[in-house]
Amino acid sequence: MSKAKALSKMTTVGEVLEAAAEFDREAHSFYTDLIPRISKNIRYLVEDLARDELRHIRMLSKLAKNPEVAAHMQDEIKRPQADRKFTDAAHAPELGDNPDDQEVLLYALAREQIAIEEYSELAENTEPGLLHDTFQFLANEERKHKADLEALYYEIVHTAAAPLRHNRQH
Amino acid sequence: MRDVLSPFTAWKHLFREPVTVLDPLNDRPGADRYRGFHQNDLEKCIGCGTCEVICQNAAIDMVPVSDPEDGDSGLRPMIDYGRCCWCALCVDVCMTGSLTMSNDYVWADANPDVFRFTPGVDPKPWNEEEKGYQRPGARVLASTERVHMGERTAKDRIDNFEEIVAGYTREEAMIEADRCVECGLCVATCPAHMDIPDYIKAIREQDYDKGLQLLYQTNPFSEVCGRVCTHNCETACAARHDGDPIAIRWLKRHITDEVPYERYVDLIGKPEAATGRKVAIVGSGPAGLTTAYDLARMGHKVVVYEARKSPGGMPRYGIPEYRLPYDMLDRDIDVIRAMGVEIVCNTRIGEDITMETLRADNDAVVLSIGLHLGRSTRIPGAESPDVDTAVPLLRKITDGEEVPVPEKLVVIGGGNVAMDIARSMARLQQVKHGKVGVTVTALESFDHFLADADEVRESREEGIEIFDARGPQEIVTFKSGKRKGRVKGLRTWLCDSIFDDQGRFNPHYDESDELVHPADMVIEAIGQAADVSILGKDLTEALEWTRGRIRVDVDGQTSEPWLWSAGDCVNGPDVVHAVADGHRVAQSINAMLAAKEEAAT
Amino acid sequence: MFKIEPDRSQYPAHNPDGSCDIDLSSGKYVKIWHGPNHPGITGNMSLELTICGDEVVEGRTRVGYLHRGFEKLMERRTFIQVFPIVCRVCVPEPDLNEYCYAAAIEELAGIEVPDYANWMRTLILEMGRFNSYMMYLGGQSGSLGMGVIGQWTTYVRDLMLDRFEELTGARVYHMFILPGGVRDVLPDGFAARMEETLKTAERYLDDVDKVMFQNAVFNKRTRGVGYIDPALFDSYGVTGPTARAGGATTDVRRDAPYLKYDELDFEPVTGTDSDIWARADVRRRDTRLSIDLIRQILVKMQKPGEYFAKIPNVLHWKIPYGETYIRGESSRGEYGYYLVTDGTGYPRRINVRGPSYTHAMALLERLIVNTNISDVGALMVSLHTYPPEIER
Amino acid sequence: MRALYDRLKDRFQLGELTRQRPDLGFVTVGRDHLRALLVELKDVEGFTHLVLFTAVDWLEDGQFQLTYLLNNRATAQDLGVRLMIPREGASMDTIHDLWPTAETYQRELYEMFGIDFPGSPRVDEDFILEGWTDLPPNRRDFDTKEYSEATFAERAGRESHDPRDHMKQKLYPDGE
Repeated sequence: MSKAKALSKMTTVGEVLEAAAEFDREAHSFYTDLIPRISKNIRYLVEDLARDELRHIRMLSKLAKNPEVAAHMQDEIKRPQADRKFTDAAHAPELGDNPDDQEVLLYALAREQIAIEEYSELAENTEPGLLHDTFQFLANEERKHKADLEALYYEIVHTAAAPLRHNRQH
Repeated sequence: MRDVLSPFTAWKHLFREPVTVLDPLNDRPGADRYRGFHQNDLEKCIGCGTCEVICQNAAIDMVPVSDPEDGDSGLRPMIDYGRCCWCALCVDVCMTGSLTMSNDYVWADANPDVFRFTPGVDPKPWNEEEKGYQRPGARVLASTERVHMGERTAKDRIDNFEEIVAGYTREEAMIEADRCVECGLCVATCPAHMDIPDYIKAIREQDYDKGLQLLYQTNPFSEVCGRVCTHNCETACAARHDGDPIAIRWLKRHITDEVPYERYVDLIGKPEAATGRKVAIVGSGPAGLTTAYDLARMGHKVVVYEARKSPGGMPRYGIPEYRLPYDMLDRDIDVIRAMGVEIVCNTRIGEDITMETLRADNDAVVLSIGLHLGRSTRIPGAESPDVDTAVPLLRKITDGEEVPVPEKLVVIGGGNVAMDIARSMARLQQVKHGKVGVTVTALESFDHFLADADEVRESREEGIEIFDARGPQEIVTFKSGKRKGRVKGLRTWLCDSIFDDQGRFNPHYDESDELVHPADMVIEAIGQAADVSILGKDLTEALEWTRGRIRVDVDGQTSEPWLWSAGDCVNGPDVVHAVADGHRVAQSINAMLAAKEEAAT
Repeated sequence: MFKIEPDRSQYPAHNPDGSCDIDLSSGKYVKIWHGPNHPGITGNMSLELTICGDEVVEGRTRVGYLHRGFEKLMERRTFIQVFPIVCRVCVPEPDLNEYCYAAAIEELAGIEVPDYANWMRTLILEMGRFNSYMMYLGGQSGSLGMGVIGQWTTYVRDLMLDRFEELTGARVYHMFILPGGVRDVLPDGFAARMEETLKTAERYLDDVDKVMFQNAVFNKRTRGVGYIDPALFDSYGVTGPTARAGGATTDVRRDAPYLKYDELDFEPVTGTDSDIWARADVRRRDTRLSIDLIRQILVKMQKPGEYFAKIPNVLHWKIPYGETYIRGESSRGEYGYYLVTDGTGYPRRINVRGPSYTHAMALLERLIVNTNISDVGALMVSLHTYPPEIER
Repeated sequence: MRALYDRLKDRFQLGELTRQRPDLGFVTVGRDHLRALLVELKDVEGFTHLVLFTAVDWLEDGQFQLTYLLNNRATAQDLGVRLMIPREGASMDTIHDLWPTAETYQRELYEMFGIDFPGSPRVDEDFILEGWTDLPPNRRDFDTKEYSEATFAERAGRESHDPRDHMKQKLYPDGE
């Protein structure tokens, strides 16, 4: 994907899906790289996030292979406003060297927000039909994921709020 | 003559309709309030067994019907109609109003055993019958109203840190203790399984020595818990279904108030003979010191290491003195010391002594370090020097260190810690400026509020403003000028829903409802974290973790065979839960030491 | 009027210890059991009679057929647990037991009962008295062979039991007067239904007047029979209608007004002859008085209000040391509870003073001598005896 | 009531007057003065009606309390005369000659409490308990529950559970 094309007003479905996959691949490798560097007590968090990204990548590739979607790969669609944030985030994770759990979660939440906005806009820009449904689906997936992370954030950061009793392994 | 003829008046009755007729087809229902066969609303019944206790004919047995849970024993009354005298005292005394009597009274059967059944469980024709005897109005055989607890007025308490709650007098405590029905449903809910009905009975019998002994059998932090316990027991109290729950926490405190402190150690008794085994405990909060107390009483040598100036952990450094006077905490700690526990203060593990050293020098090590790191919202502006978190501030106040006291400040958070810091700062403001200027903004609405209702009420009495359902968006700072970078206020949005339909945290904000709460300082009181950095890299790596916390088994043992962990740092913040943890860990360590002893001989 | 005066000239005299040396082997005397299963006996009690011909030479009251040890039983029960037991001391008029016990507890524990509850208690006691008299009238006439009257009074009593049922939730043992108050307020429309019941009762009582009291047989067999010398009243603890039939004006409701009796307008019913007929007549008129009192009460009772006082938690109710005696006027005479507490949660001693205790033992044994065996039943019933009071 | 007490107090060496109600008082008297006091009350003071006569077992003190409750019909006042006698070999003077009806009370007290009244008619004749050989049953040391358990069979199959113990057993059996 050339820089020039990335800045033009229109793009193709294939490029959009490729950008999305790239977004997830970058994140996956970012989290995977972080795993050994992060303290063991919060490593589960990064491991979970890496697993989630991998799941997204698989989902996108499965989508691309869907013959019906594949038929639309060259369709032109309007490039979303959120796209710049989206592609930027794919390249430049702003996370320190030794992040704590809250930082990791805030970073992950911000990424989910970008992805939601991207897919929602794409869905809005497409006519009702297969593509519209696909982007809608992707936006919902990200929304669900973000909701999970929000709940986790509340549980971890607002400890006074939720005394955790699930640690005792019976 | 009249005497001879008058009797023939009787003859006129010959031609009258008979007044008694045999009608085998139609029921003759009992009166509306007839006391017939029992009915029991299984959903309402909590299996407290008060009906069984009051039955003067021993007609009622409590039989298992469902699994027990908090505040419900799962037992339900089974009635033997060979004994029932239909006096309905069981209905009158019923704590929930679940037990009633139908107006059905006709039932014939050749098998006598069927006249013993469990109302509400066994299908009977009268189960749905609406008429019959019900307790008219409220429970009258035991009082439904809690004895009022005296406390100092807002005016009297706002410029000092003196204890607010007065404590019950003997007369008041007797009246309150009299309300208990001794069902014991609370015992399972109390994390430490304190002998609640028994010590309340001791108050009724004015046997405070016995009461104190009962307290210390299960809780060496009775002074503390008598004041600041989360009192889950009171949410399981049978009395709460029809009136106020028994003031269990205040009654516990009353016992400690009544027994002269000099007598405590005598009443509790001496520890067992020394075993020669050594245990090190990191952190002198309720979990650590309860473990220490138990182990010391079992005869083991216990040393507790505390990073701060004084022992006590969260109760000292997290709870303000107006709720828990520190000399009361010291009384609890001194009893624990009297059992032979050594407490070494000003010693931070990981710096002064490593975990490795502790491991080498002891038979077991217990990690009970609590949650002493304050969490930050990390919203924009949170890095300003005028922003602080609650926990370190509370610690400074306890240690008498200087803290900034601006005229106007905002607290973010809706839990008890938020109330603690807000009320502490309000007092300091009152002393310094002669007025209170504290605003609390909580994400949760009052329907889902986290802080105790009493805390909210008392905060307001003290002039603290509380905004509920406000999501913090930005700590507004001066962008230029002499005060550049200093806090100007807190910008919040209305949080119109905080949980999604599955009850998960998923806040939704109404951006149009924006407020800026002016302040010179913002204190974040949203949550705490454990400082696990003291473990060192190797131990952190060696340990098993579960969702950010050290993984422990039911007995509090970690994946390392020499290390146990207890209290807030593994189970979240709760004093009495920490005490319960301490008991469990002590039992487990003692069992391990006994096994070692056996292997050695 | 004629009176049968005891004449023992032809029989052996009683010894100072009460015994009588009768030589059964002489063939002159026969010993028979009158009861416990005898239509002339109210409840389970028997008379051991020594007769000569058809004349009673000596009589002994024998009880113990339904001893349940109530007084002892109560000592094992908490104060509230005694409440369902007390009514069982007297089947036909259980409510007075409930009142006396509750009042004794309330006095020793210092509990003030709401005014409305006191009205309610007064009403219930009068309803109970009415029922008891209904049973008596049937029994008294039955003992003289007039079976039909018992059927009428049983019917009327049953109507009153309907009122009891709707008011208290039970027909026989009402268990309605709890220490502290009563269990509930009057049901809607109660007064109207009660008035209907009372009217029916009056109609039947008019018939009873004619068929029983204006009956030559009844008059012949009861006038002058079973005469109790008023001089003996205090020696034998004679109270209630039995005493009033001999001219005494003793009526606890008037002498020591309890509950709301001092706010009711009535005069104790008295007679003059002190024989079976006079006693029956006093009770007949006392029944009418009860009807009148029920009407007065229903008018004077204020609108439903508080009916239960605050009492300590009954599960650990302790009452400080003390003793008291609470009395009430039953259909048979002075009824009372002597309660001793010792500071524990259980009564130290409860002693029930039932009028039958004095009437049916020493007094009856004295009255029965020289009567005709066919009069024994009527005589005994005329003392209105309920054996459970004797052997609580 | 107070005036009456003051009149009699010294002559009969009465104990303190307990005024339970304006119309009900209790006094304690010694055995030597009992009969004279009762006669005085009955014949002079108008307390002609023996309401009841019973006993209270103060097992712990080794004493029986005898209560003679007298009623003055004219003034509607009651006076309870209390007398303490040793439980051991309990015996008291009969008053059946003052009130013939006392014969019944004394028969019952003999049977139910084992208190003897020598000279009282038929005092040792069975009253309620024909053929009873156990302890006098109204004594505090006679255990009715024990007696009933020994005499009657319990209904089979009954079992109850204490809520507290049941919850412990189900929820935290090891006490953890």
